[in-house]
Amino acid sequence: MLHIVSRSPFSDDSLKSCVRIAKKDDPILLTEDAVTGVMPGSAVASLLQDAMKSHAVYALSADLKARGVDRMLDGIKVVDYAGFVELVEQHKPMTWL
Amino acid sequence: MLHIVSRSPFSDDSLKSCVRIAKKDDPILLTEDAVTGVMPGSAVASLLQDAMKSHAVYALSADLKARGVDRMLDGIKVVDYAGFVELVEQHKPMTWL
Amino acid sequence: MKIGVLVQEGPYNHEASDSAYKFIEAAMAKGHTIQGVFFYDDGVYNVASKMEPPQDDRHIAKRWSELGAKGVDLIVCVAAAKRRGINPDLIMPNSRISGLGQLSEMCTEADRLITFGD
Amino acid sequence: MKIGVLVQEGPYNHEASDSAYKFIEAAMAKGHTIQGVFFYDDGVYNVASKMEPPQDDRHIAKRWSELGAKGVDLIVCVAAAKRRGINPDLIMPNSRISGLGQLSEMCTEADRLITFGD
Amino acid sequence: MAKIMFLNRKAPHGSIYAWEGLEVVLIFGAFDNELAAVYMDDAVFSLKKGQDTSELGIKGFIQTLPVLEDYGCETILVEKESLDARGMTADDIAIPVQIVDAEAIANLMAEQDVILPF
Amino acid sequence: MAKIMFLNRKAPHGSIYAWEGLEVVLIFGAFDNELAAVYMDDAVFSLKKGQDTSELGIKGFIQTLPVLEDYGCETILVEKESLDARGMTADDIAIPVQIVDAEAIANLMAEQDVILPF
Repeated sequence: MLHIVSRSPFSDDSLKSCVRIAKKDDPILLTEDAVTGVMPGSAVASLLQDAMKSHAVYALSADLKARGVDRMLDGIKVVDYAGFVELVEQHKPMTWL
Repeated sequence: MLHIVSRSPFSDDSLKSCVRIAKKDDPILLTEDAVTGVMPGSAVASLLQDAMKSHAVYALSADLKARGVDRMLDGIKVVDYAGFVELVEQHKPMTWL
Repeated sequence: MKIGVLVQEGPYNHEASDSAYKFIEAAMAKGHTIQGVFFYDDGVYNVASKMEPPQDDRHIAKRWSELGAKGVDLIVCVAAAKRRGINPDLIMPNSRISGLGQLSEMCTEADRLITFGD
Repeated sequence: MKIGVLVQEGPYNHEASDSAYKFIEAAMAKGHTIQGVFFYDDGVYNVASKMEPPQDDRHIAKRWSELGAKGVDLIVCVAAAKRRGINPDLIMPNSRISGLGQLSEMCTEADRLITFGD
Repeated sequence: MAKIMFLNRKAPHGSIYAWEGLEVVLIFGAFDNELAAVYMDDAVFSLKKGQDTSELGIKGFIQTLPVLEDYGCETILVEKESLDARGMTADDIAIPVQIVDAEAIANLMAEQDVILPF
Repeated sequence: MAKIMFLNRKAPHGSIYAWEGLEVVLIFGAFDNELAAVYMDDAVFSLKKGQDTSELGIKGFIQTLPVLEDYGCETILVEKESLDARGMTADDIAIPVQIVDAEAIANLMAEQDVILPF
C-alpha cells in the first residue's frame, strides 16, 4: 500500500497518523503542503527519520519547487508525477486527508 | 481581544498558536470542532488547563451538544450564541483559522 | 453596535457558514446592526441561487436571502465569484456582487469585524 | 492499468483539483486508462461552466472538459451537486451528473482508486 | 466484488466529510461489495453517544449511524489510541464496534482493494 | 482610517488562503488604512526564497510579495518560533521583514481595530 499525505505535518496530524498505521515497507509519498516537512532541523524531522527506518519516503518535486524547499533530510527520495504514477502502479494508494 | 478557535485541537495547531500569542486575560472561545478539546483526560487537557491560568475559556453550547460532549474540564464556561455576541460586544474578535 | 461579518467558506461543506448565520441571528436579536456580510473565497457559493438541498435540510442560500430582505447587505466578492462561476444571474435576490473595497470599508466603519472560515 | 479518481475538493480553493489533474495527465502519458473521475462534495464545483478565472490563470473547468473530450468519463455526484446549485445546465461539456453508484462501480472495476481531497 | 474500506478521520459537523462518509455506505451497500469502516482520530466523535444537533439546525448522526450495519458494513473498527487521546472510552460509543489498536487497522487495510478516506 | 492586520498562518499553494491574503493588500492599500501583516506557523513558507510554481501551473508568490510594501503594508512581522520549528532562518525569507517573538505579535495585535485571518 502507498500512503499519500498532502497536509502540512506542522499544522495537521495526518502524517503522524499515517506513520502510526502504515505497515513496515509500505512507501509514503508527501505531496502538496506535506512536502514542507522534509527540511532538516524542523520539528517533524525526527518523525520522518523514524519513518524512514521502516518506509521509503518520497516527496513530489513540483510541490517541493513551488514551496522553495531547497534542502532535505537524508534519505528522502524525490519523484515527479511520472514517478507518482509508478508508485501507484506498484501499490494500491491510500490518501490521508 | 477575544480569540475564537474553531478547529479541533487534536488534529490542528490553531489552539496551540492561539494560546502562545494571546495576551494575559484575553478570553478564548472554542466553537465548532474545537469544543472537542474540553473533555477531561484528553491529550489537550493540560494545554487548556494552562490556558485557563491566564485566560477565561468558553465553549459554545450548540457545538458541545452537537458533538455529544457531556463532561468538561473544571473551569470551562459554557455560552450560547447570545453569550458569544456579548463576548464580541466586550472584545474585538480574532478568529484562528 | 455595528458588526461586519466575513465568510470565507462555502455552504454545507464547512460549519463556518452556519456559525456565521447563527451569530448574526443572535446579534440582531440583541439589537445590533449588521454592517454587512462579505463572502470571500469559497464563501461566494453561499448565495448560489440554484441550490436544491434535501427537503429535510436547511436551505442555506434562502436563509441568507431572507436576511438580505431584512436589510442586511450581502456582498459577494467579484473576483472570487468570477473564478468560481458565480455571476449576477446565479446569486440570490437581496445579495450583490462587488469588490474587496467593500470589505475594506466594512473594516473602517464597523465597530467589530468577525471572520468565519476554516 | 485502469485507474479511477475521486476528487473531493473544489477548484482554486484547494490544490487537490490541480494534483488530480496532473496525476491523470501523467498516468495517461504512461498509457494507463482513466476509468473515470468522480467529483464528490465540493468537488462538484470543478466543472462549473460559468467559471471565468483571470486571463493569466489556469481555467480549471475547461481543462477538465478537454480531458472529457479525450474520452475520460467525468461524473458529478448528483446529491452533492444539487445541494450546491450545480445542475445539468451549469456543467461543462463532456461531464455528466450521476449517482454514487458510479463511484461504487469504479471501485469494483478499476485496478486502482486514488483520492484527492483535503 | 471489491473489498472497500471507508477510513474516517475527521470530526463530525465542522465539515461535511464525516456525513458524506456515512452517505456512501447507503449507496455502496446496495452493491455486492464487502464493506468495512474505520473511525480514528477526530472521527471517533462521529460515534459519540448523546449527539444533539437540533440547535445547529443540521441533521444528526445518531439516527443515521445504524445505516452502517443495516447496509452491510459489518466490520466497524475504532482505534483505541484515538479514543484515549480524546478522553473517551468504549462507554462513549453509540453503536456496536470493535475497539482495536493501530496494528489491527493496518492488517485490515492491507486486505482491501480500495480505501476511501473521509 | 482603521488599523488592520492580516494574520497569515496557512501554507502557500495547498489552499488559496495564502494567495487571497496577499490579494486583499492590493485593494486595502488603496484606502486610507494602516496595514500590518503577520506570517506565522505554516505561512512562513509563503515568504520562502526560491519558490517556483511553474510546474504546478499556478501564479507564484515571489513576484507578488513586493505588493506588501508597495501597497502600504510597511509592518511585516514573522514569528521566530514558527521559523525555528520549520528548520528555517532569516536567510530563507525573500523580502525584508522583522523577525520577532510571540509577544511582539501579541502587542501589535492588541493595537489593531481589525484582524483578518488567512
